[in-house]
Amino acid sequence: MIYFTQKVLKDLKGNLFLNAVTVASTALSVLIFSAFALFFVNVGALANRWVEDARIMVYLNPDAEAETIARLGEAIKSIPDVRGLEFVPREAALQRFRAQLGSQGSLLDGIAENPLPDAYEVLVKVRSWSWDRIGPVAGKIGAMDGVDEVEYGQEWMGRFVNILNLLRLTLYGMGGLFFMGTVFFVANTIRLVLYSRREEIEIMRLVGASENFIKYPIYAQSLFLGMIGGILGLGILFQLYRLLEANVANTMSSSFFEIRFLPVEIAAAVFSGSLLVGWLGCYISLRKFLRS
Amino acid sequence: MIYFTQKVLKDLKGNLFLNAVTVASTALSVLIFSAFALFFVNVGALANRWVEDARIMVYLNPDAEAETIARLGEAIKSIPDVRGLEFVPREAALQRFRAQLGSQGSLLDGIAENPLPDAYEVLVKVRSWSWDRIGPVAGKIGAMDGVDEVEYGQEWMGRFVNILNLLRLTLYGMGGLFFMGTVFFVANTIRLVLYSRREEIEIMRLVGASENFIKYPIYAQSLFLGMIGGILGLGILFQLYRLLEANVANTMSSSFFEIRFLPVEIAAAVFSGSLLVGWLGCYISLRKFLRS
Amino acid sequence: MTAYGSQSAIIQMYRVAKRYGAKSALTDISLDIADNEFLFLSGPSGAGKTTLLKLLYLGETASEGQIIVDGLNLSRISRKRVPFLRRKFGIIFQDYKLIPTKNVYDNIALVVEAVGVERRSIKKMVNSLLRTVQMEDRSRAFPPSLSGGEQQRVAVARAIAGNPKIIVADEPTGSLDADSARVIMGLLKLYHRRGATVIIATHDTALIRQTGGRVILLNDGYLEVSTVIPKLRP
Amino acid sequence: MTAYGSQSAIIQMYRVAKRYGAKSALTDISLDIADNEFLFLSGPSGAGKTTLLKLLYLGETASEGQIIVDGLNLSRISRKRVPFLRRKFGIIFQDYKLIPTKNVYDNIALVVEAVGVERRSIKKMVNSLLRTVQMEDRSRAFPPSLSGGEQQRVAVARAIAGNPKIIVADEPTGSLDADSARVIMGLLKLYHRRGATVIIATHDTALIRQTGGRVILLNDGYLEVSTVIPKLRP
Ligand SMILES: Nc1ncnc2c1ncn2[C@@H]1O[C@H](COP(=O)(O)OP(=O)(O)OP(=O)(O)O)[C@@H](O)[C@H]1O
Ligand SMILES: Nc1ncnc2c1ncn2[C@@H]1O[C@H](COP(=O)(O)OP(=O)(O)OP(=O)(O)O)[C@@H](O)[C@H]1O
Ligand SMILES: [Mg+2]
Ligand SMILES: [Mg+2]
Repeated sequence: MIYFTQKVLKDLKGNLFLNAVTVASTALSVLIFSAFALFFVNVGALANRWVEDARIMVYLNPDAEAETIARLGEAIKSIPDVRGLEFVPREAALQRFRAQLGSQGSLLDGIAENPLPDAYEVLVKVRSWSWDRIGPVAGKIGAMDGVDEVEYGQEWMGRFVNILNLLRLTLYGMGGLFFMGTVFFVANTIRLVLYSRREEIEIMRLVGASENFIKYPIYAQSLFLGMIGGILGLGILFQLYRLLEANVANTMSSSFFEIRFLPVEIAAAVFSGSLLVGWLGCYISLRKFLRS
Repeated sequence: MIYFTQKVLKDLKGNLFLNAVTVASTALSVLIFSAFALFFVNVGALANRWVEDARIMVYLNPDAEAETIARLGEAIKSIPDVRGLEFVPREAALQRFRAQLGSQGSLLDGIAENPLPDAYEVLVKVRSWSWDRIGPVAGKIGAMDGVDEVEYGQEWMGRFVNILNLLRLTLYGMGGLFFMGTVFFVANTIRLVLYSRREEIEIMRLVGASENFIKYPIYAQSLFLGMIGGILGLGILFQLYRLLEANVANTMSSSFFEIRFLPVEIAAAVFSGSLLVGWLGCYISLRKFLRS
Repeated sequence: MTAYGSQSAIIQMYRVAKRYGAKSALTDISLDIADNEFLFLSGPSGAGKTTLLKLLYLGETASEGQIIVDGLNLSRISRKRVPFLRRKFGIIFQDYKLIPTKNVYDNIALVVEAVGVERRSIKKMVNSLLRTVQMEDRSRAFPPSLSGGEQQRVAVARAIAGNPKIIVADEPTGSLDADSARVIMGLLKLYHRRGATVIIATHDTALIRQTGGRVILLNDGYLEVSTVIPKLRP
Repeated sequence: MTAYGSQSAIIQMYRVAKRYGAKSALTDISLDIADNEFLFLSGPSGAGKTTLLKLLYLGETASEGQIIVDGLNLSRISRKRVPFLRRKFGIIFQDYKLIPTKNVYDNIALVVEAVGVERRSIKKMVNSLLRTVQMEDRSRAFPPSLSGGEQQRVAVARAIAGNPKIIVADEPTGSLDADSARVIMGLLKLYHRRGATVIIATHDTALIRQTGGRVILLNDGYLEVSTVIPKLRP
C-alpha cells in the first residue's frame, strides 16, 4: 500500500504540469458546479419559505350553525394535503384587516356593522414546485357545506410560483449543462494526461506488461487527482461562502434572508462525483487507448 | 492567404483529436457562459419590469388649496429622478380602493363619508439596482408644502429589491467564476495542444526557423479553434433557447413573462471573447514555451 | 521449410506476407528458427528486417500466412494472451523505445516488475543488469540526457532483464563503438549459451563475421538467401 | 590552437568545457576547424561527440570557454540571432529528429520554407532532394512508418536542404547498409567539394578510412588525438 502510494506520487511528479492542470480543472469544475448547487439550494429554500406561508381563506356562510362549522373543520383537516387550520372569528378578521390597512385603518371607523364573515385559515402542505396542488384542495373545500367562498391569492401567488418554476427550469437546465461540462472537462484533461503518456503505455505493452499492470497505476493516479480536485474545489467554495456570508450579514438589515452552506449530503455527493469523474475519464480514455 | 488557410487546415488535420477537444472545450465554455448571460439578461429584465412599476403615493393635506396643489405638482415634476406624475382625486382613490378589495368591497358600503385625501401618484426613474434612490425622492416630496404623507411600499418592495440584489451579487460572482473558468479551460487546452507539439516546435527551432515562422501558424490555429468554438457554442445556445421558448409559450398561460435571446452586442462580445481566449491561451503558452 | 525440421523449431513462419496499404514490406516468407539458434537477419535499408521481427512479437499482425512462436499460433491468440507472448521475448528496439519520463533504473525495474519478480529482489537485479552494460553510474539519468550509445546499452539491459526465451535485437550495436559493441555481442552470446534463441537484425557484415552464425538475407521484402557464415578468426 | 591558423578557421573553440550538473561531458577543448574542412569526430560511446556538435549550433551552451562560428561569438549572440546562426548549419541528428506528425515531404519543405526559399520553387527542390537520397517514392509517408535507414536518409535530405555552409552529421550512416552509407558519404563529399565544411561524428573507423580526412578523437570528454588519416585504397 505504501509502496503503491509512493509509485502514484512518483508518477505525479513525472508529469507535474499536466497533473497540475488536471487538478486545477477538476477543482474549478467542482467549484463552479457546487457554487451552482449552493445558489440553487438557497434560492430553493427561500422560495419554499415564501410558499409555505401560502394559506387558503375559507369564508363561511353567515347563517352556518356552530355544529356545521365544527364538522366543516374536521372535514378540512381530513384532506390529505392540509397541514393545519385555524378558526378566525369575524371580529378577529376585522381586527386583522384594520392592522393590514395601517395608516388607512381609520377608513373602517365609519362602519356601522362588521360585514366580514367567520373564516377558516387553512395551511396546505405545498412546496414551490407543487404549487398546483393547492388548487384542487381549494376546490374541494369550496364544494363543502357551509362554505361561502374560498380565496388563496391565486393570481399573484400563481404568477410568482410560475416565475419561480421557470427559474427552476432554467436552473435545472444550466445545472445539467454544468454537470456535463464538468465531466467533459475533467474526462478530457485526464485523457490528455493519458495522451501524453501514450508512448510510455505503448512501450509497457511491447515489453509484455499486462493490461492490469498498466491500468492500475493510471486509475490510482486519476482517482487521486479527482480527490485532490474535489477537496480543493469544495474548500474554495467554503471560503467564498464565508466571505459572502460575512458580507450579507453586514449589508442586509433583515435576518429574514439567511444563507446556508451546502448540506453534508450534497457536499459528499459532489465530492464522490469528482472521484467518479476521475474514474470515468480514465475508464473512457483507457478503453480507447488500449483497444488500439 | 489561401496558402495560409491551407496550412492551418493541414495543421488541424494533423492533430485531430486534440483540436477536436479544444473546439469542444471552447464551445462548451462559450455555451455555459452565454447560457449564464442569457439567464442573467432575462432575470434582470424581469426585475426591472417589476421595479419600474414602483410609484410613490403622495397624500395631500385635506385643506390644501387648488393653487398649492398645482404648484406642488410642478415642484415634484422638477425633481430629477421623477419621470411622471398623475393627480388622483379622492373619489377616484376610493373607487380604486374598492376595486382592490375585490370581493370585500362591500365593506366600504357602510361608510358615511369618503375619508381618503386627494393624492399624487409619482413615477420614479428607478431600476432594480438603484432602488435606493427612491428613498431620497420620497423624503424630498414629503418635506414639501401641502403634503400630508408619503408612501411607497418601503417595506415589501425594499425586501424584494434586497433579495434581487443579493441574487444579482451571487450571479455576478458566479459569472466571474464562469468567465475565469472558461479562460482557464480554453487556455489550458490550447496549452496542451502546444505541449503535444513541443517536439515539433523544438525541431523547427533547431533547424533554424525564426520565432515568427513558428508562432504565426500556431496563432492562426488557435484563433481558428476559438472561432469555431465560439460559433458552435452560440449556435447551440440559440437552439436551446428556441426549444425553451417553445416550451414556455406552451406551458405559461400569461404572456407577461416573455424570454428574449441575447442582445446582439452581448453575443458579439461573447464571440470576440472566445477569439480573445484563443489568442490569450496561445500567447501565454507560447511565451512559456519559447523561453525555454 | 528449412533444413532445421519443425520438431525443434521455436519459431515457424509459413508463407508470411506483410503489407502496409499498397506497400509490400514482406512477401512470401517461410522460415523456421530452431530453439537456441543464433540467427542474423540482414539486408539493405528498408528490406523488411524490423518488420519481420515485429511480426514475431505481434508488434504488427501478418497480412497473410501462419506464424507459430513457442507453440502459440499468432493468428489465433487472444488479446488477453498477448502480454504472455511478449514476455517470452526480450526486445532491443532499433529506436531503443526507452520511457523518456522515467530514469534508467525505473525503465528497467518496470520490466522486471511486470514479469512478476518479487519486489525485494528487484533492486539487486536491476543494479546488476546496469553493471553488466556498464551503465551503473548513470542509473538516475533520464534517457533524453544519455548519449546514443548509452541509450542503446540501457535498451540491451532491459531486453535481458526478464530472462527471456527469445532475444530479438534490432541493430543492437548501431550506435556503439567497436569496444562497446563487443561487450554487447558477448552478452548476447552468453544468453545464447544459457539457452536463449537470439535473433539479430543488422546490416553490419563485420558484426556477423565476428561471431558467425546462420544469416537470413532479406531484400525488398523477399527472403533471398539463408546461409551459415563461419566465425572470422581475428 | 591548431596548425590550421585562425584566419581561415570557420569554427574556433578555445578552452571549452561542458558540464551537466556534476557530470563533465567535455573538458578543456581547444580546436580550430578550417573553412571547407572535412573532419571526423570519433571516440567511444559517451565520449562527448554529440555534445561537442550541440555546442556549435547552440543546442547547448558551453559552461566554459569561447566558441566562434563564422564570425559569431556564441557567448554573446542574442536570442533573436540564434535562428540566423542555425541556418548556417545543416544538421543530421543522431536520433534524426523528424517531425512525426508531418510526412516526409513536409518535413523537408518546412526547412526549405524556413530559410526563405520562394514558394514556387519549393516543390521542385524538395522532390529533387528526395531523389538524391532515393526516398522519392516514400514522400507521403510519415516518419514513424519508415525503416530506421529510411528515416536517416530523410534526415540527410533535410540537412542539406538549406544549402548550408557547415554540415554537421552525427552518426549519419549508423542505421544504413554499406551501399546506402556509400551514397550518403558521396553526398557529403559532393557538398564538401561545393564549399561546405563537413563535420562527421562517428565511431565507425571503416567509414573514416573509406574517405579519409582529419580525425579528432575524443575520450571521456577530453580531446586525445588530432590526426589525418589517408583514404584507404579499395
Ligand atoms: N507502419 C508502416 N507503414 C507503412 N510502411 C511501413 C511501415 N513500417 C515499415 N514500412 C515500410 O516497410 C519497409 C520495410 O521496413 P523495415 O522497417 O522492416 O525495414 P528494415 O529492413 O528494418 O530497414 P532498416 O535497416 O533501414 O531499419 C520500408 O520500406 C518501410 O518504409
Ligand atoms: N542533457 C544531458 N544531461 C546530462 N548528461 C548528459 C546530457 N547530454 C549528454 N550527457 C552525458 O554526457 C556524456 C557525453 O554525451 P554525448 O552524447 O556527447 O556522447 P557521444 O560521444 O555522442 O556518445 P554516443 O557515441 O554514444 O552517441 C554522456 O555520458 C552523456 O550521458
Ligand atoms: Mg529496421
Ligand atoms: Mg552521440
